[in-house]
Amino acid sequence: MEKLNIEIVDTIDTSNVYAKLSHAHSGGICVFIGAVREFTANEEVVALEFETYKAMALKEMHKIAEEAVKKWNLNSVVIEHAVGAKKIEEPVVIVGASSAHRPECFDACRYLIDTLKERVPIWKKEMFKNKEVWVSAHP
Amino acid sequence: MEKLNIEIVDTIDTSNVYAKLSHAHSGGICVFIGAVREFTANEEVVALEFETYKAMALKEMHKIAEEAVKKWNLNSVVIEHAVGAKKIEEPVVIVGASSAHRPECFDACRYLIDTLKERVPIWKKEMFKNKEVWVSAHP
Amino acid sequence: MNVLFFGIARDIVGASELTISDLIKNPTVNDLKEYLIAKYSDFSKLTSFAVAVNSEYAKDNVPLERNDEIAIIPPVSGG
Amino acid sequence: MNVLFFGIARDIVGASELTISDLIKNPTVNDLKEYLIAKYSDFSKLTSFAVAVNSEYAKDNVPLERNDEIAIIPPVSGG
Repeated sequence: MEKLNIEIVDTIDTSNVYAKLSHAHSGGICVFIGAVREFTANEEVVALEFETYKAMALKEMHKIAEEAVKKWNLNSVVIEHAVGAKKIEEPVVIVGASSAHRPECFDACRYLIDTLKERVPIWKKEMFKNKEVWVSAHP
Repeated sequence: MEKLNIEIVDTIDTSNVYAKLSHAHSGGICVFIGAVREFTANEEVVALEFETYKAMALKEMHKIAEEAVKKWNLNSVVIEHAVGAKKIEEPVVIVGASSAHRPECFDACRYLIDTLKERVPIWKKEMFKNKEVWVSAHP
Repeated sequence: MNVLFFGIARDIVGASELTISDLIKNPTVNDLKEYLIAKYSDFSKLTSFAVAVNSEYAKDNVPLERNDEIAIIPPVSGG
Repeated sequence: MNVLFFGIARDIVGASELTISDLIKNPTVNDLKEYLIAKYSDFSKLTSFAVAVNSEYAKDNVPLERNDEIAIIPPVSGG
Protein backbone atom coordinates (compact mmCIF):
# COMPACT_ATOMS: atom_id res chain seq x y z
CA MET A 1 0.00 0.00 0.00
CA GLU A 2 1.45 3.36 -0.98
CA LYS A 3 1.91 6.11 1.59
CA LEU A 4 0.57 9.60 0.89
CA ASN A 5 1.87 12.52 2.97
CA ILE A 6 -0.32 15.51 2.11
CA GLU A 7 -0.30 18.63 4.26
CA ILE A 8 -0.84 22.37 4.46
CA VAL A 9 1.55 23.66 7.12
CA ASP A 10 2.80 26.90 8.62
CA THR A 11 6.45 25.90 8.26
CA ILE A 12 7.99 23.26 5.96
CA ASP A 13 10.26 20.80 7.75
CA THR A 14 12.77 19.62 5.14
CA SER A 15 14.69 17.37 7.55
CA ASN A 16 12.23 14.47 7.73
CA VAL A 17 11.22 14.12 4.08
CA TYR A 18 13.47 11.09 3.56
CA ALA A 19 11.74 9.21 6.38
CA LYS A 20 8.40 9.86 4.65
CA LEU A 21 9.63 8.63 1.24
CA SER A 22 11.90 5.77 2.25
CA HIS A 23 10.47 2.35 1.31
CA ALA A 24 11.92 -1.16 1.08
CA HIS A 25 10.89 -1.41 -2.59
CA SER A 26 12.22 2.03 -3.58
CA GLY A 27 15.62 2.47 -5.22
CA GLY A 28 14.98 6.10 -6.19
CA ILE A 29 13.59 9.10 -4.36
CA CYS A 30 13.25 12.53 -5.97
CA VAL A 31 12.38 15.66 -3.99
CA PHE A 32 11.66 19.22 -5.15
CA ILE A 33 11.73 22.18 -2.78
CA GLY A 34 10.45 25.59 -3.85
CA ALA A 35 11.83 28.55 -1.92
CA VAL A 36 11.53 32.34 -1.86
CA ARG A 37 14.13 33.96 -4.13
CA GLU A 38 15.48 37.44 -3.60
CA PHE A 39 14.80 38.79 -7.09
CA THR A 40 11.69 38.72 -9.22
CA ALA A 41 11.83 40.52 -12.57
CA ASN A 42 14.58 42.79 -11.24
CA GLU A 43 12.42 44.20 -8.45
CA GLU A 44 13.23 43.43 -4.85
CA VAL A 45 10.70 41.17 -3.13
CA VAL A 46 10.58 41.95 0.59
CA ALA A 47 8.36 38.99 1.48
CA LEU A 48 5.75 36.61 0.14
CA GLU A 49 2.43 35.72 1.66
CA PHE A 50 0.53 32.54 0.85
CA GLU A 51 -3.11 31.81 1.51
CA THR A 52 -5.22 28.78 0.66
CA TYR A 53 -8.71 27.35 0.51
CA LYS A 54 -7.60 24.51 2.73
CA ALA A 55 -10.35 21.89 2.30
CA MET A 56 -10.17 22.16 -1.48
CA ALA A 57 -6.36 22.39 -1.58
CA LEU A 58 -6.00 19.14 0.38
CA LYS A 59 -8.56 17.46 -1.90
CA GLU A 60 -6.70 18.55 -5.06
CA MET A 61 -3.34 17.55 -3.57
CA HIS A 62 -4.73 14.08 -2.84
CA LYS A 63 -6.03 13.78 -6.40
CA ILE A 64 -2.64 14.78 -7.83
CA ALA A 65 -0.81 12.33 -5.55
CA GLU A 66 -3.15 9.50 -6.56
CA GLU A 67 -2.75 10.30 -10.26
CA ALA A 68 1.04 10.13 -9.85
CA VAL A 69 0.95 6.88 -7.84
CA LYS A 70 -1.14 5.28 -10.56
CA LYS A 71 0.90 6.58 -13.50
CA TRP A 72 4.39 5.85 -12.11
CA ASN A 73 3.67 3.03 -9.63
CA LEU A 74 5.01 5.02 -6.68
CA ASN A 75 5.59 3.60 -3.21
CA SER A 76 5.28 6.92 -1.41
CA VAL A 77 4.43 10.57 -2.14
CA VAL A 78 4.93 13.84 -0.25
CA ILE A 79 3.09 17.08 -1.04
CA GLU A 80 3.36 19.84 1.56
CA HIS A 81 2.71 23.54 1.05
CA ALA A 82 3.26 26.33 3.54
CA VAL A 83 0.91 29.26 4.15
CA GLY A 84 1.45 32.64 5.79
CA ALA A 85 4.34 35.09 5.42
CA LYS A 86 7.60 33.67 4.03
CA LYS A 87 10.98 35.35 3.86
CA ILE A 88 13.86 34.93 1.42
CA GLU A 89 15.35 31.40 1.42
CA GLU A 90 12.39 29.94 3.33
CA PRO A 91 10.92 26.80 1.73
CA VAL A 92 7.29 27.20 0.64
CA VAL A 93 6.59 23.85 -0.97
CA ILE A 94 8.09 20.37 -0.88
CA VAL A 95 7.03 17.47 -3.11
CA GLY A 96 8.61 14.06 -3.46
CA ALA A 97 8.14 10.67 -5.08
CA SER A 98 9.58 7.27 -4.25
CA SER A 99 9.79 4.47 -6.85
CA ALA A 100 11.67 1.28 -7.72
CA HIS A 101 13.87 3.01 -10.34
CA ARG A 102 15.04 6.57 -10.88
CA PRO A 103 13.34 7.70 -14.13
CA GLU A 104 9.90 7.23 -12.55
CA CYS A 105 10.61 9.26 -9.42
CA PHE A 106 12.05 12.16 -11.46
CA ASP A 107 9.09 12.28 -13.85
CA ALA A 108 6.58 11.92 -10.99
CA CYS A 109 8.23 14.63 -8.90
CA ARG A 110 8.12 17.04 -11.85
CA TYR A 111 4.44 16.18 -12.40
CA LEU A 112 3.63 16.80 -8.73
CA ILE A 113 5.06 20.34 -8.67
CA ASP A 114 3.86 21.32 -12.16
CA THR A 115 0.33 20.12 -11.47
CA LEU A 116 0.23 21.63 -7.99
CA LYS A 117 1.06 25.00 -9.55
CA GLU A 118 -1.73 24.60 -12.09
CA ARG A 119 -4.56 23.32 -9.93
CA VAL A 120 -4.16 23.64 -6.18
CA PRO A 121 -6.03 26.67 -4.74
CA ILE A 122 -3.13 28.50 -3.14
CA TRP A 123 -2.43 32.16 -3.80
CA LYS A 124 0.81 34.05 -3.51
CA LYS A 125 1.07 37.77 -2.87
CA GLU A 126 4.43 39.41 -3.54
CA MET A 127 5.28 42.30 -1.26
CA PHE A 128 7.63 44.82 -2.85
CA LYS A 129 8.82 48.00 -1.16
CA ASN A 130 5.96 50.12 -2.51
CA LYS A 131 3.26 47.69 -3.63
CA GLU A 132 1.63 44.29 -3.23
CA VAL A 133 0.78 42.02 -6.18
CA TRP A 134 -1.30 38.81 -6.37
CA VAL A 135 0.85 36.65 -8.64
CA SER A 136 -0.72 35.55 -11.97
CA ALA A 137 -4.00 37.33 -11.26
CA HIS A 138 -3.80 39.63 -14.28
CA PRO A 139 -2.75 38.94 -17.87
CA MET B 1 30.11 32.13 -5.93
CA GLU B 2 28.51 28.70 -6.17
CA LYS B 3 28.87 26.21 -3.32
CA LEU B 4 29.99 22.65 -4.05
CA ASN B 5 29.39 19.96 -1.42
CA ILE B 6 31.26 16.86 -2.59
CA GLU B 7 31.90 13.96 -0.23
CA ILE B 8 32.52 10.25 0.15
CA VAL B 9 31.02 9.26 3.50
CA ASP B 10 30.28 6.21 5.61
CA THR B 11 26.66 7.21 6.21
CA ILE B 12 24.51 9.65 4.19
CA ASP B 13 22.83 12.31 6.32
CA THR B 14 19.65 13.28 4.45
CA SER B 15 18.48 15.78 7.07
CA ASN B 16 20.83 18.65 6.27
CA VAL B 17 20.75 18.62 2.46
CA TYR B 18 18.41 21.63 2.33
CA ALA B 19 20.85 23.75 4.33
CA LYS B 20 23.56 22.89 1.79
CA LEU B 21 21.39 23.79 -1.22
CA SER B 22 19.45 26.77 0.13
CA HIS B 23 20.52 30.05 -1.50
CA ALA B 24 19.00 33.55 -1.62
CA HIS B 25 18.94 33.44 -5.45
CA SER B 26 17.43 29.93 -5.69
CA GLY B 27 13.72 29.39 -6.25
CA GLY B 28 14.11 25.67 -7.00
CA ILE B 29 16.01 22.84 -5.37
CA CYS B 30 15.93 19.26 -6.68
CA VAL B 31 17.37 16.32 -4.74
CA PHE B 32 17.77 12.67 -5.74
CA ILE B 33 18.41 9.94 -3.17
CA GLY B 34 19.39 6.43 -4.22
CA ALA B 35 18.64 3.69 -1.71
CA VAL B 36 18.98 -0.08 -1.38
CA ARG B 37 15.87 -1.88 -2.64
CA GLU B 38 14.75 -5.26 -1.44
CA PHE B 39 14.39 -6.96 -4.84
CA THR B 40 16.76 -7.17 -7.78
CA ALA B 41 15.70 -9.32 -10.72
CA ASN B 42 13.47 -11.39 -8.43
CA GLU B 43 16.34 -12.53 -6.25
CA GLU B 44 16.60 -11.37 -2.68
CA VAL B 45 19.48 -9.00 -1.99
CA VAL B 46 20.65 -9.41 1.59
CA ALA B 47 23.01 -6.42 1.52
CA LEU B 48 25.11 -4.24 -0.73
CA GLU B 49 28.72 -3.27 -0.30
CA PHE B 50 30.27 -0.20 -1.93
CA GLU B 51 33.94 0.52 -2.41
CA THR B 52 35.69 3.42 -4.11
CA TYR B 53 38.99 4.77 -5.39
CA LYS B 54 38.52 7.83 -3.23
CA ALA B 55 41.01 10.34 -4.68
CA MET B 56 39.76 9.72 -8.20
CA ALA B 57 36.08 9.56 -7.18
CA LEU B 58 36.27 12.98 -5.52
CA LYS B 59 38.04 14.41 -8.58
CA GLU B 60 35.36 13.05 -10.96
CA MET B 61 32.56 14.24 -8.67
CA HIS B 62 34.06 17.74 -8.70
CA LYS B 63 34.28 17.70 -12.50
CA ILE B 64 30.64 16.61 -12.79
CA ALA B 65 29.52 19.30 -10.34
CA GLU B 66 31.42 21.99 -12.23
CA GLU B 67 29.99 20.85 -15.56
CA ALA B 68 26.48 21.12 -14.12
CA VAL B 69 27.11 24.53 -12.52
CA LYS B 70 28.31 25.87 -15.87
CA LYS B 71 25.54 24.32 -17.96
CA TRP B 72 22.58 25.22 -15.70
CA ASN B 73 23.94 28.25 -13.82
CA LEU B 74 23.51 26.57 -10.43
CA ASN B 75 23.92 28.31 -7.10
CA SER B 76 24.79 25.16 -5.16
CA VAL B 77 25.43 21.46 -5.75
CA VAL B 78 25.54 18.39 -3.49
CA ILE B 79 27.12 15.06 -4.47
CA GLU B 80 27.63 12.55 -1.65
CA HIS B 81 28.16 8.81 -1.97
CA ALA B 82 28.39 6.28 0.83
CA VAL B 83 30.85 3.38 1.02
CA GLY B 84 30.84 0.17 3.06
CA ALA B 85 28.00 -2.24 3.76
CA LYS B 86 24.46 -0.92 3.25
CA LYS B 87 21.18 -2.53 4.22
CA ILE B 88 17.73 -2.31 2.66
CA GLU B 89 16.26 1.24 2.76
CA GLU B 90 19.62 2.82 3.59
CA PRO B 91 20.54 5.77 1.34
CA VAL B 92 23.70 5.19 -0.70
CA VAL B 93 23.87 8.38 -2.75
CA ILE B 94 22.42 11.89 -2.57
CA VAL B 95 22.77 14.52 -5.27
CA GLY B 96 21.11 17.92 -5.47
CA ALA B 97 21.05 21.13 -7.47
CA SER B 98 19.85 24.63 -6.60
CA SER B 99 18.87 27.16 -9.27
CA ALA B 100 16.78 30.27 -9.87
CA HIS B 101 13.95 28.34 -11.58
CA ARG B 102 12.71 24.76 -11.42
CA PRO B 103 13.44 23.31 -14.89
CA GLU B 104 17.18 23.88 -14.43
CA CYS B 105 17.42 22.16 -11.04
CA PHE B 106 15.50 19.10 -12.30
CA ASP B 107 17.67 18.73 -15.40
CA ALA B 108 20.87 19.32 -13.44
CA CYS B 109 19.92 16.82 -10.72
CA ARG B 110 19.22 14.14 -13.32
CA TYR B 111 22.57 14.89 -14.99
CA LEU B 112 24.41 14.60 -11.67
CA ILE B 113 23.10 11.13 -10.87
CA ASP B 114 23.26 9.79 -14.46
CA THR B 115 26.84 10.99 -14.92
CA LEU B 116 27.94 9.80 -11.49
CA LYS B 117 26.72 6.32 -12.41
CA GLU B 118 28.68 6.43 -15.68
CA ARG B 119 31.99 7.86 -14.56
CA VAL B 120 32.68 7.90 -10.83
CA PRO B 121 34.90 5.00 -9.69
CA ILE B 122 32.60 3.38 -7.16
CA TRP B 123 31.79 -0.34 -7.23
CA LYS B 124 28.77 -2.11 -5.86
CA LYS B 125 28.74 -5.74 -4.80
CA GLU B 126 25.35 -7.39 -4.35
CA MET B 127 25.20 -10.02 -1.65
CA PHE B 128 22.53 -12.66 -2.23
CA LYS B 129 21.88 -15.64 0.02
CA ASN B 130 24.27 -17.92 -1.87
CA LYS B 131 26.52 -15.66 -3.95
CA GLU B 132 28.15 -12.26 -4.36
CA VAL B 133 28.09 -10.30 -7.64
CA TRP B 134 30.01 -7.17 -8.73
CA VAL B 135 27.28 -5.20 -10.48
CA SER B 136 27.83 -4.44 -14.23
CA ALA B 137 31.21 -6.21 -14.31
CA HIS B 138 30.16 -8.78 -16.90
CA PRO B 139 28.14 -8.42 -20.13
CA MET C 1 -26.54 31.62 -1.27
CA ASN C 2 -23.21 31.90 0.53
CA VAL C 3 -20.08 32.37 -1.57
CA LEU C 4 -16.45 32.28 -0.36
CA PHE C 5 -13.82 34.58 -1.89
CA PHE C 6 -10.05 34.04 -1.87
CA GLY C 7 -6.97 36.00 -2.92
CA ILE C 8 -7.63 38.86 -5.29
CA ALA C 9 -11.32 37.87 -5.50
CA ARG C 10 -11.63 38.73 -1.81
CA ASP C 11 -9.97 42.10 -2.43
CA ILE C 12 -12.38 42.82 -5.31
CA VAL C 13 -15.57 42.21 -3.32
CA GLY C 14 -14.09 43.45 -0.04
CA ALA C 15 -15.19 40.36 1.92
CA SER C 16 -14.16 36.75 2.38
CA GLU C 17 -17.80 35.61 2.32
CA LEU C 18 -20.95 37.11 0.81
CA THR C 19 -24.59 36.06 1.02
CA ILE C 20 -26.02 36.62 -2.45
CA SER C 21 -29.81 36.81 -2.64
CA ASP C 22 -30.45 38.48 -6.00
CA LEU C 23 -29.26 35.68 -8.32
CA ILE C 24 -31.74 34.21 -10.83
CA LYS C 25 -33.62 31.07 -9.82
CA ASN C 26 -31.89 27.68 -10.31
CA PRO C 27 -28.56 29.33 -11.11
CA THR C 28 -25.59 27.56 -12.72
CA VAL C 29 -21.88 28.23 -12.23
CA ASN C 30 -22.00 30.39 -15.36
CA ASP C 31 -24.87 32.48 -13.98
CA LEU C 32 -22.84 33.20 -10.84
CA LYS C 33 -19.79 34.21 -12.91
CA GLU C 34 -21.87 36.59 -15.04
CA TYR C 35 -23.50 38.05 -11.92
CA LEU C 36 -20.09 38.77 -10.37
CA ILE C 37 -18.65 40.32 -13.53
CA ALA C 38 -21.73 42.55 -13.89
CA LYS C 39 -21.62 43.68 -10.27
CA TYR C 40 -17.80 43.94 -9.80
CA SER C 41 -16.17 44.94 -13.08
CA ASP C 42 -12.67 44.08 -11.79
CA PHE C 43 -13.51 40.37 -12.25
CA SER C 44 -13.35 40.95 -16.01
CA LYS C 45 -9.75 42.15 -15.66
CA LEU C 46 -8.54 38.85 -14.16
CA THR C 47 -6.66 36.30 -16.29
CA SER C 48 -9.56 33.98 -15.47
CA PHE C 49 -11.48 32.71 -12.46
CA ALA C 50 -13.08 29.42 -11.56
CA VAL C 51 -15.90 28.35 -9.28
CA ALA C 52 -15.58 25.48 -6.83
CA VAL C 53 -18.66 23.62 -5.62
CA ASN C 54 -18.16 21.56 -2.47
CA SER C 55 -14.40 22.05 -2.80
CA GLU C 56 -14.08 20.74 -6.35
CA TYR C 57 -13.70 22.65 -9.61
CA ALA C 58 -17.13 22.95 -11.27
CA LYS C 59 -17.85 23.46 -14.97
CA ASP C 60 -20.01 26.35 -16.20
CA ASN C 61 -23.15 24.22 -16.64
CA VAL C 62 -23.19 22.82 -13.08
CA PRO C 63 -26.33 23.87 -11.13
CA LEU C 64 -25.78 25.52 -7.75
CA GLU C 65 -27.79 24.17 -4.82
CA ARG C 66 -28.70 26.16 -1.73
CA ASN C 67 -26.55 24.08 0.64
CA ASP C 68 -23.50 23.78 -1.59
CA GLU C 69 -20.21 25.27 -0.39
CA ILE C 70 -19.45 27.67 -3.23
CA ALA C 71 -16.09 29.42 -3.66
CA ILE C 72 -14.55 31.82 -6.18
CA ILE C 73 -11.08 30.66 -7.25
CA PRO C 74 -8.95 33.35 -8.93
CA PRO C 75 -5.77 32.24 -10.82
CA VAL C 76 -3.77 30.02 -8.47
CA SER C 77 -0.10 30.73 -7.78
CA GLY C 78 1.18 28.20 -5.29
CA GLY C 79 4.65 26.71 -5.35
CA MET D 1 55.58 0.04 -11.72
CA ASN D 2 52.88 -0.02 -9.04
CA VAL D 3 49.30 -0.64 -10.12
CA LEU D 4 46.18 -0.35 -7.94
CA PHE D 5 43.24 -2.76 -8.42
CA PHE D 6 39.63 -2.14 -7.39
CA GLY D 7 36.39 -4.11 -7.33
CA ILE D 8 36.37 -7.22 -9.48
CA ALA D 9 39.86 -6.32 -10.84
CA ARG D 10 41.21 -6.83 -7.32
CA ASP D 11 39.46 -10.22 -7.11
CA ILE D 12 40.96 -11.26 -10.49
CA VAL D 13 44.59 -10.52 -9.55
CA GLY D 14 44.09 -11.39 -5.87
CA ALA D 15 45.69 -8.18 -4.61
CA SER D 16 44.79 -4.51 -4.23
CA GLU D 17 48.23 -3.45 -5.44
CA LEU D 18 50.84 -5.15 -7.64
CA THR D 19 54.38 -4.13 -8.55
CA ILE D 20 54.78 -5.06 -12.21
CA SER D 21 58.36 -5.34 -13.45
CA ASP D 22 58.04 -7.34 -16.69
CA LEU D 23 56.22 -4.75 -18.83
CA ILE D 24 57.88 -3.55 -22.06
CA LYS D 25 59.95 -0.34 -21.91
CA ASN D 26 58.10 3.01 -22.22
CA PRO D 27 54.71 1.34 -21.91
CA THR D 28 51.40 2.99 -22.77
CA VAL D 29 47.98 2.43 -21.19
CA ASN D 30 47.23 -0.01 -24.01
CA ASP D 31 50.38 -2.04 -23.29
CA LEU D 32 49.35 -2.40 -19.66
CA LYS D 33 45.83 -3.54 -20.68
CA GLU D 34 47.24 -6.16 -23.07
CA TYR D 35 49.70 -7.34 -20.41
CA LEU D 36 46.88 -7.85 -17.89
CA ILE D 37 44.62 -9.67 -20.36
CA ALA D 38 47.50 -12.00 -21.34
CA LYS D 39 48.42 -12.75 -17.74
CA TYR D 40 44.90 -12.91 -16.19
CA SER D 41 42.42 -14.18 -18.76
CA ASP D 42 39.43 -13.14 -16.64
CA PHE D 43 40.05 -9.51 -17.66
CA SER D 44 38.84 -10.43 -21.14
CA LYS D 45 35.51 -11.53 -19.67
CA LEU D 46 34.74 -8.08 -18.22
CA THR D 47 32.31 -5.72 -19.97
CA SER D 48 35.31 -3.37 -20.23
CA PHE D 49 37.97 -1.87 -18.02
CA ALA D 50 39.74 1.48 -17.95
CA VAL D 51 43.08 2.69 -16.68
CA ALA D 52 43.44 5.79 -14.52
CA VAL D 53 46.72 7.71 -14.41
CA ASN D 54 47.13 10.08 -11.47
CA SER D 55 43.42 9.62 -10.66
CA GLU D 56 42.11 10.61 -14.10
CA TYR D 57 40.83 8.39 -16.89
CA ALA D 58 43.65 7.88 -19.43
CA LYS D 59 43.30 7.02 -23.12
CA ASP D 60 45.05 3.98 -24.64
CA ASN D 61 47.92 5.99 -26.15
CA VAL D 62 48.93 7.72 -22.89
CA PRO D 63 52.50 6.83 -21.83
CA LEU D 64 52.97 5.50 -18.29
CA GLU D 65 55.70 7.10 -16.19
CA ARG D 66 57.48 5.41 -13.29
CA ASN D 67 56.06 7.75 -10.63
CA ASP D 68 52.48 7.86 -11.94
CA GLU D 69 49.69 6.54 -9.73
CA ILE D 70 48.19 3.89 -11.99
CA ALA D 71 44.85 2.17 -11.27
CA ILE D 72 42.70 -0.43 -12.98
CA ILE D 73 39.06 0.69 -13.15
CA PRO D 74 36.56 -2.10 -13.89
CA PRO D 75 32.98 -1.14 -14.90
CA VAL D 76 31.71 1.34 -12.29
CA SER D 77 28.39 0.77 -10.52
CA GLY D 78 27.86 3.57 -8.01
CA GLY D 79 24.50 5.12 -7.23
